[in-house]
Amino acid sequence: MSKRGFAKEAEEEVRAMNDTQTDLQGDLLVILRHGPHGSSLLREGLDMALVAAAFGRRVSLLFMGTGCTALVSGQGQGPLGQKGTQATLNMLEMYDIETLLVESEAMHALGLKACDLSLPVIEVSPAQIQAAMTTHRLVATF
Amino acid sequence: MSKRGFAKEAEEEVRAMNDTQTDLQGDLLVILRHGPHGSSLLREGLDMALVAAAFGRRVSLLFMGTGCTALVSGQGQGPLGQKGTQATLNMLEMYDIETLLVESEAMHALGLKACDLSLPVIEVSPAQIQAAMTTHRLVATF
Amino acid sequence: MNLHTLNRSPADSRVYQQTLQAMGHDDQLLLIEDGVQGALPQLVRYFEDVEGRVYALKEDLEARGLLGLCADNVHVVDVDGFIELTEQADKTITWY
Amino acid sequence: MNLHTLNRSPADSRVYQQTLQAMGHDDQLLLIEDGVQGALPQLVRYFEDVEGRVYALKEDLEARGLLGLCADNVHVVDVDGFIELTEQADKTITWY
Amino acid sequence: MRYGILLLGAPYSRQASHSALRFARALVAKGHILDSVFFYHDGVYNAARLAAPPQDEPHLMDGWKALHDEHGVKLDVCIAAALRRGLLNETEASRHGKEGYSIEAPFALTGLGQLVDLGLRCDRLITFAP
Amino acid sequence: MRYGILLLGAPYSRQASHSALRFARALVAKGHILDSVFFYHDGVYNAARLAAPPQDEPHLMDGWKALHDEHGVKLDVCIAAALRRGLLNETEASRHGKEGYSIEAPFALTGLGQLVDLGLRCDRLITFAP
Repeated sequence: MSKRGFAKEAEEEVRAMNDTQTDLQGDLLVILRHGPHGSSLLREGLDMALVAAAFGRRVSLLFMGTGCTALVSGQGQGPLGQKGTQATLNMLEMYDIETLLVESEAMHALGLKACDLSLPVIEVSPAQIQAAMTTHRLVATF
Repeated sequence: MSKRGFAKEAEEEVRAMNDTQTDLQGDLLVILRHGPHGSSLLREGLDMALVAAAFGRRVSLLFMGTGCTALVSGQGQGPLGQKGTQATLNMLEMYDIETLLVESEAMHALGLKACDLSLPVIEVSPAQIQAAMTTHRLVATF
Repeated sequence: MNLHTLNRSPADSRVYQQTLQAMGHDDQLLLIEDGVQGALPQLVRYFEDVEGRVYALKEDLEARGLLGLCADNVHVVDVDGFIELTEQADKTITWY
Repeated sequence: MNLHTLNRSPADSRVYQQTLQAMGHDDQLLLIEDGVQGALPQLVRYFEDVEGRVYALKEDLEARGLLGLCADNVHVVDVDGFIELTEQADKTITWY
Repeated sequence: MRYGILLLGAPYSRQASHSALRFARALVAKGHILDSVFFYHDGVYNAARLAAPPQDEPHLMDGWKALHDEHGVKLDVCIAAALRRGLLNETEASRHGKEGYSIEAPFALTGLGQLVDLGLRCDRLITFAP
Repeated sequence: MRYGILLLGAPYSRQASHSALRFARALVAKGHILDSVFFYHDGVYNAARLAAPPQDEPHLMDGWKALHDEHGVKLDVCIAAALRRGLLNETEASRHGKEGYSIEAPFALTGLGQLVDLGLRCDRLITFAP
């Protein structure tokens, strides 16, 4: 587990080093600020991202605040059989949505590490968040 | 205005001194934590209080957090003609709802003083809030 | 003795401050829905004034993948445990 | 330059922290709905990092009786001013 | 014990309805009496008779109906909150000159007096909120 | 300029709908083009055709209709968000075997592709949220 965590962290550092403003350009930035199950906003934001990607748009995701918990590994169904969003997250790669930004401050505030997450992410600073706001044509907040 | 404010404050101190657990007993405590216009929760909480009072129940109100702004003087209609809640607040006395508690910490956090409010209130400490929770048969949070 | 339920994360909302003010000396706190985030070790410190009286709903932790990340000093209960808490308490007060 | 709107009071919700992180050097902030509480002198300090670039919607202040209680360093604009801010900004980003 | 539930959250938008239904089922399974569920604020949307959720998701309205059918749980909807949100039964629809209706039995439109009554006649009133 | 509005809040429950309608009216009064209002999340509840608010309160649905009739503003409702919340037009009602319908023209059920398109074809997209 810690070995796997280390590998992921190293991989992430490499990605972060490669990260330039050019990489971040895109048509749509979807900001996700809610975790799974508590509200439908996470799912509805992801749905918009998938549809845009299906129409050939370049889409990035930015997880902020408690939205970072959307990526925590090992999520399940709700107790009444609510689907949750893990299945949707697993589809992102297939739709070429590969830029997953997470707010660094929120990760610290929640005590989460990249190795707690189910997908590879780029932790971003306020300056990088601000850059993402300007390098995408459209920004939608969920 | 400041004179009126002073009179109100004096009046309030007297009320606060008279305030005992016995005075606070009642059938229903409605906790109001939302200001006017932003959501319908303030109105819906007040409606429950008025209906209970109309059925002869002893009702107290406790304003907490940003709910304290519900009592600020000089509220108006919304820009589309939304009614707001001032008219409902003015009816409280007619329904014998006279125990209006406001969370002291919230008043400080918002920088509000009793003289900013349109109705006479009792500022309450955490200990008094806890007492109110046990001296009312029913507690409803809005 | 009253039971208080809280469905908001202290990382999101300040309503936990109201909850804490309203909790008497032997009242209990149950974290549900998004509120279970408060059971994370980094966030449970917001509830240190009521330590030992904090519960979190197992099903909501599980659905979010947070069961394994939960702090040791939080009692995990399932929905039957939730009902037992409401049986024992005089009233259940909801914070959201 | 982007415009950010915020409809939550900083006394209630921590979303203002996300807003501030996302604001570039010349971005502007418009407080609307319950967000106008942030224009109160006691709360405007949460926005000191973007001082001079904070606006509050007049109609929403008025409806809440807060127009007269507003801090001096907040620009008050009506709905036409809101539209002008959106004209000038490349994008409008909504925080809630 | 006799329980009442006050539900303030819309279905699908927030977890409140799921939490309330789960709690309700566990209550009756434990042998408690669930007197009524009172739908108020956005909770009234739970009564929308045309709800058509995807088949792989829980059908909340059917869940409430089953509680009524199997355990006699009353399903009371605040009439003032419902009308402004477009939830009318046949009686209210004709009173307001509208064709069609959006809620039906076993959901019953009623006043807030029922909520106060429920709270005072039950041993426990549990609120689930958005 | 060409504007689009994304509305995520339910009417009456939250101020978002009031804010959006006020903004929309001011936009057209200022000579801007308002292309469409897209209703998503709880915003879809704005399209409920049976809404019967008290007469001394603004009738939001009539306000949206007037924008359509007088200024050609398209009123697009996310179909996935609407169905699970019980908002069906006649076509969808018959497809799902339901009697009756809860939304009608000028509100149109459509997919999220329309929202993405709206955002990219307009000069400005403004979101009003709960």
